[in-house]
Amino acid sequence: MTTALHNSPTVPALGEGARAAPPAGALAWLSGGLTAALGAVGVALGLSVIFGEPRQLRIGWLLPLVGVRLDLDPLGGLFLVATGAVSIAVGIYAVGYAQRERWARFPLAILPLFVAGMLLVPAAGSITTFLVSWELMAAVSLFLVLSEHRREAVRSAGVFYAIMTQLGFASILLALVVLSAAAGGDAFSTISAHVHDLSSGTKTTVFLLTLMGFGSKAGLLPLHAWLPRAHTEAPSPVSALMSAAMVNMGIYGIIRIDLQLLGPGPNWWGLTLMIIGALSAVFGVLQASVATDLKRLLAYSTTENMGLITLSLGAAILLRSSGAPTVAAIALTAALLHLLSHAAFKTLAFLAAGSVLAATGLRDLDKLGGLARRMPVTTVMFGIAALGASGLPLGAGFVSEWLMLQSLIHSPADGNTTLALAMPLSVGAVALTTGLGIAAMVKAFGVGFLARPRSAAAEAAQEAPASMLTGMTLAAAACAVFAVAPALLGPTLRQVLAVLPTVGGHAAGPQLGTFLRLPGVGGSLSPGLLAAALIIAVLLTLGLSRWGARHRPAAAMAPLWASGADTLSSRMQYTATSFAEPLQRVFDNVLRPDIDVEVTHFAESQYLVEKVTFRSRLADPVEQRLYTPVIRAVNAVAEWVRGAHTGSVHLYLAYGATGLLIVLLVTR
Amino acid sequence: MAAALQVVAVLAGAPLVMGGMRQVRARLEGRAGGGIGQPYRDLRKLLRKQQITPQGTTVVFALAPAVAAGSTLLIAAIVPLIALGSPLDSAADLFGVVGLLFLGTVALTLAALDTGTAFGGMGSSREITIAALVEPTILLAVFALSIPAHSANLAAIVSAAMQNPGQVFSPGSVLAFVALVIVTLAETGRLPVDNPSTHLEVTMIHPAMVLEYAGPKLAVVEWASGMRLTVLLALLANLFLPWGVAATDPSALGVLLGLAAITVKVAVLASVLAAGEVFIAKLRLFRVPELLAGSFLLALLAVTASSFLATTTQ
Amino acid sequence: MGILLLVPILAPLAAAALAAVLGWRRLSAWVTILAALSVLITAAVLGFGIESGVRFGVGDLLRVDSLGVTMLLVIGTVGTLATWASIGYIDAELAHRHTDQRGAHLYGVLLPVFLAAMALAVLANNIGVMWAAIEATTVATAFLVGHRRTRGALEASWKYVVICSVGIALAFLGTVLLYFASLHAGASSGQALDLDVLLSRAARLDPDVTRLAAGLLLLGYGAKVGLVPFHTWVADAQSQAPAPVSALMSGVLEAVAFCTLLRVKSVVDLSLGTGFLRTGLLTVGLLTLLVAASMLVVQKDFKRMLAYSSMENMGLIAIAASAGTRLAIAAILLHVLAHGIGKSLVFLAAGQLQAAHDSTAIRDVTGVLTRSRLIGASFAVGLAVLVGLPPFAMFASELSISRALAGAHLAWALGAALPLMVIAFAALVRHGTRMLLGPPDASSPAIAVPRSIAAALLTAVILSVALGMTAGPLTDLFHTAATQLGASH
Amino acid sequence: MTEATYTGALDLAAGAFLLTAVLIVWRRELSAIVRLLAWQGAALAVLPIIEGIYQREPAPIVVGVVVLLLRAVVLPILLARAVGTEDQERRESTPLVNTTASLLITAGLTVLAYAVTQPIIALDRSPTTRALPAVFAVILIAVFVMVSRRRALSQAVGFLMLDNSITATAFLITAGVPLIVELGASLDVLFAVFVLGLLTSHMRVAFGGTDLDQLRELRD
Repeated sequence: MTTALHNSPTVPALGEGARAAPPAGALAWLSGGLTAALGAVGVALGLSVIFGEPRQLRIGWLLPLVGVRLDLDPLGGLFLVATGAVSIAVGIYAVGYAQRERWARFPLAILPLFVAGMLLVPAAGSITTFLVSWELMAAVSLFLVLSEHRREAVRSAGVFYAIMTQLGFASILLALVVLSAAAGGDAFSTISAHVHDLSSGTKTTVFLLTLMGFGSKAGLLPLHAWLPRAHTEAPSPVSALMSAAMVNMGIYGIIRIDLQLLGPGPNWWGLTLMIIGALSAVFGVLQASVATDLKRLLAYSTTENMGLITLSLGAAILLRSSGAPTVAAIALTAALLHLLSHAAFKTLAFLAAGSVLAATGLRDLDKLGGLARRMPVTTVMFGIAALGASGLPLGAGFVSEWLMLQSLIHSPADGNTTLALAMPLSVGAVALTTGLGIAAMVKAFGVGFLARPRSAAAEAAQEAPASMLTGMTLAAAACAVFAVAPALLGPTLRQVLAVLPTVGGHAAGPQLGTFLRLPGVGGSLSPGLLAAALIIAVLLTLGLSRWGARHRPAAAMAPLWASGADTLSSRMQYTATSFAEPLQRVFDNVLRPDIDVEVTHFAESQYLVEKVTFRSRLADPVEQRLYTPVIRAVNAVAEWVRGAHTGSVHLYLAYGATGLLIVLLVTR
Repeated sequence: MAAALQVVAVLAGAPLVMGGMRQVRARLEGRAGGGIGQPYRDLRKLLRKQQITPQGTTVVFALAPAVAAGSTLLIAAIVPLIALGSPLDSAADLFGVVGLLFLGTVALTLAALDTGTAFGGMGSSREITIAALVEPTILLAVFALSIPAHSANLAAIVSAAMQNPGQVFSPGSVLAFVALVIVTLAETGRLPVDNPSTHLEVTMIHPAMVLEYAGPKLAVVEWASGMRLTVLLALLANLFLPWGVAATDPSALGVLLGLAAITVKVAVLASVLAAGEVFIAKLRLFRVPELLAGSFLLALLAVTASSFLATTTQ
Repeated sequence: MGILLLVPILAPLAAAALAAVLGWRRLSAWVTILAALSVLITAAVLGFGIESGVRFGVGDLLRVDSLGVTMLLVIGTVGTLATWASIGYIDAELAHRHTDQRGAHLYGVLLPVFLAAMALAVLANNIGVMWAAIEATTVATAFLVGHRRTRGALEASWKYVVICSVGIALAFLGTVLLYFASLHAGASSGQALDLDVLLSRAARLDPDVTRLAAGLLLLGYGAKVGLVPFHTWVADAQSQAPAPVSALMSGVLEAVAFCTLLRVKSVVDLSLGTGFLRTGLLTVGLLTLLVAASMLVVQKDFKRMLAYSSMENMGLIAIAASAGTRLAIAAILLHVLAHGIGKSLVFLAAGQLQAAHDSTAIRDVTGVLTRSRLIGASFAVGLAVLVGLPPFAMFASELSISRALAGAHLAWALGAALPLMVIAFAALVRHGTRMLLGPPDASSPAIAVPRSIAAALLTAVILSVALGMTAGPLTDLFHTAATQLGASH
Repeated sequence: MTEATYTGALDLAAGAFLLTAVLIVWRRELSAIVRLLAWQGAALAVLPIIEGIYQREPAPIVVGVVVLLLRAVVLPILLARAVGTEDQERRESTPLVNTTASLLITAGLTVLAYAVTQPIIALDRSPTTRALPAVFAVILIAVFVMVSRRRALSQAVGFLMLDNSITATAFLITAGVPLIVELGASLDVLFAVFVLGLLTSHMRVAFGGTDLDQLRELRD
């Protein structure tokens, strides 16, 4: 499959120029170490705020006219912890990755800065500080995305990312300055004190604008298109940071501004969030399930998961205003837990994809395969991540998706038509997302890591160095916690939930213990117990299958049946494209693939086929329908303005004369 | 205690269900059939064969049958087949059960991909497509079932149905039942979604996936798919017709009654299923989504009907 | 103390005289740098030597307030950078025979005259003198724009002189009308155009005449700022002028003209209320932004791109000025300073690119970052400054402008401006990426960087970063300037 | 000088001022235009001289004489030198707007000028301000000349007309701007015309003519 959106990089093309730079051993240690250390600081600070007193810091002289104001509360603390934890794993991983991929000095130097920017966002206590750290984070990430700028795909992804992120920033900027002007203050605390004075028009404006801006950062539809590009082309540790930590900031913004500061909004806010979330989730996972580029698949999976989280946030608003604060608390817990577990498994997935990329130079699943034997640890790591992403039991995403479903099915049935329609459809959307998510992850793991290598590069793959494996192991450990012992996060989430007015503070959230119990509604789950029981059951089955072993001849190896050919060639295998073909056909109307089949006949006869060329392009339909017209309109206006500047000095003076006439007429 | 019995019953009864269904089909098609006990003989034969590992496969291929079978066994331990109050009941609700079911599917799918053959890939690609499309229907049906009980925990659903038997015939319940039947067929690879007895590679789904298994591993695979069918049929029966299910901490008599009840229910359902299969042909693969879309609609209607009904009764 | 006010005007004039006598020599070039530096030092002394307040010099012909000090800072800073870089620039031009000794001589004389005229414009108390100084900058720069004497340079300087002069002439008409109104408000004929007199009598100015005058002044000085409808010279002149001159025109001259506009605004607002000029500034500001953003999108020439970026920024500060609050004015001043330094960076870097490729087409230039670390990094930093990325100061200023607009109930204007700014951002990033990144073409020429230019570039980078971190005592200066301009809170 | 003569003289001067402007619009011969410009300068210079005689003050008379020297002698000579020697350069090539339309537009602009100057006249009803509309009209006509004329020199003439008319406005409504401003302004105009003249001759070398339509290489 050729896609117009990416070129599969090959080994020599990667960092060709970076090779010219001196080996970056010491610098890699410094940069990775600093990144991890910053992450550790973030975790420590976050935890201290969650379980201790809020902290504040004001620096008036820093940043001209603006100043810096940091205010940490449990909500910010939670995001500090998430970002920090991701950074620790990525920092350690980056030490090995940077050396192996020979990173240039500049990206190494700004990697810690990126983490710092991300840690500042949730710590910001005023809209100006928030905006500064937001844009700092965006700018640094842009430069990181561009680190392999010698490749054309990276440059175009970088430009695309820059523009979309700036668009998002502009809309957040507008929303927040309007908010602060209307509330008469810059600090979040001031705003929240005066929020009752705001007109509903202002609130609506702020809500819509922030939704656009934060949604774009979180990769939600329809402003998601930067995500599959930037996350794909960035160096993998950066992809991990972006996909597991940076997109969370979009969610943070929605929670902080729209849920907390603007208070529980009207019903339609919740509904809007749910619709956008559901669309993003389904669209993202659909694209992921037909993607053949490993990192692109993971990037679309990010859109999917952010969609699920947004859906839950919307459900929380809707449930709260329908008089079910306990269920709203479940939805909110589900959102936060899913955010954290997504951070864990997506970090791991991108890091594993990074070690594949480093080992083979390939991201194209159609050329990978057979890594399980060559890179066993990486394969296991990716397996853990994929299990988490597919939301199956034993996976990191299971518990949060379970909570999500519980919140959706326990809406109060008091004749509320909105709820009666929204909730089942949401369950359907979540279910379809999970189902397709499983398909996407099975494809990524099964085609990418199992079976036989589909190219020489994959054949020659070697396991990643120790530091990369260490980073991945940390992330895997986090995944394990989410999978079997989410109870460890119970106290943290409870503290955070208490500061969110959407829940009302008094409604008890779900109890995360060995058994997850949902107060007020029936429902319980024990992921730990389930895991243990499953392991016992599998062992039991293995034991039972020993029955009759005494009578068996000695075990043997045998070649597979090659469908009549001499040996099984890797070209006979299903590829990622063929694997996803049934899904692509089922969702033909949504995906709109562009398929060309070209048959070349021999000159001698019409009936003898010399070769068949098959080309299938999968572009992003949202992009084609929405972005292209906008770009075309901008270009048309620009051309029109250009046409008005012919270079004729007479025309130019005529403009001036017109201006003069207008002034004369207006001022008299 | 009852849970252990459930596991044992499913373990032992699964081949019987398979054998019974094949026999019913054979008779209806005018064949003599291999007899109800044939699956047992097949399993014994397979378990004594040589263990052959295909070259180039990994531990995924080796472990997948055990995972598939193990997850089904676990389901058997959780769901109230004979009696309520399994010790694992609060460890997983219906969503958890669905998750376990998928875990088994995914394990086999990965194993099929692991072989690196064209058939393996084909089978797993189709299996996963269908699984993905089935998921919304299942979860919505779960939703519909959980509305009367205000819980998705199985014991709660079953006991709610026992206390309020009239609800079984409510429109929501009936719609949910039909939807669940369709997904059960899809999940267990029965007609019209898949043909369990086909040998034409191009049309197969599940058989194509397990094509490379032989000997003891094939035995486990076959056994697992039998158990899957059995558990799902039993679950289906008890969710909608919970009569005879023993209460928590049952007496020996209660357990026996429960066992008898579930045996009868599964036997009836399996026979009906087998009889039905005689009269329908397999759907083309790309017509399957239509069937599943239909079942999704049914499930959606079930939920909305239930929630509106719940409103009017209150 | 009053004599100090003469330094920024006389020091460059002295340097010009020396250059006139000596021709293009190292000595005169260094004296010119010292003259520019003296402007900077004077600004520092004036700004921090004594407590805030307006002071007069040479009778009441000259006047310095915090706005004047700020503008002197801008002139001094960018002037120092530009004169410093001029050494390397002119040497290279001579070496490549783009100019001759006579041309270099003329350059050496006119550059300090240009600086002196700008210094006079910000220090003049009489708005008539201010006008004369602004028009003097046109005359002084006409030959600087046409310095290479190619067809393009000639065309650009003709358009520059004609369009600007017409615009400025309208400003003169406005000045005359204001004088008329001021006389009828009871001012004596000798002082009727003095700023302090005008401010004190503003409330008694005839509103009809003042309105006409204000419209003409906005139009006229707008020409020099590069605002619609007299914006058409900007791209031509700034793309044809020598790099240091472009930096001065874009980074300083436009700002100086805007500063006169601010002074006029403080008088007019007292007389007519804020509504009139607010409407005017918003209209021309938004139109300018529209034109600049559009032209950036279709741009094929990197020097013209930088010129349109100046227009974009001027449009933005015009919109900001319409808010007129203390925060807005302070933000404008910060913006102007940061823009001046950033523009020096990009124009000086662009000058070297032009010298290396003998072309200013974007498509001719690729992989600069790999070919010359200094030029590439300077251009990149400059672009980052200009598009308002943190940690550079224009981020803070644009943020403050946004807050000021929202605070002045002009959120709709901000809402209209932001998409245009995003479009401009998109275009700049796209073109910048095209030039800076990617692998270098094998046939690309080497980029030479003379030492003086390298030094100027490094200084500008350091200044940009430092200013982005903190404005230090400048913050107070900006706020005082805003208060002195009568800005509300 | 009586009030009536004063008013009449002012009106006459202003009328002559406007007339020269209209004639400049009419004529195409470059040398004729320059000559007319000199006459206009003279009409301009008369304004302060009349004022000075009426008020019996020497200062305006001095100013008037200086203005006469500058605007009626020095600047036209500068321009005339720039007209050059070549024959084909002596005539304005077809203007962008034909003569009839130009004259109609001129008439329209004059009417507009009357309308626009009403607030100024309202503030100070004196013989001088009453003459203002005629002078103000020249401002608009000058801009129109610059917009519609193709030759570099015609544009320079237009610029000078603009400047003349603004100076005339200043004389009429405020009896001239403060000396230092006048000095600065005159110096600027002098230099500007010098620059334009020099550029014209450079242009003739570089482009082989002074047709401004050739200046269209710089665009996007």
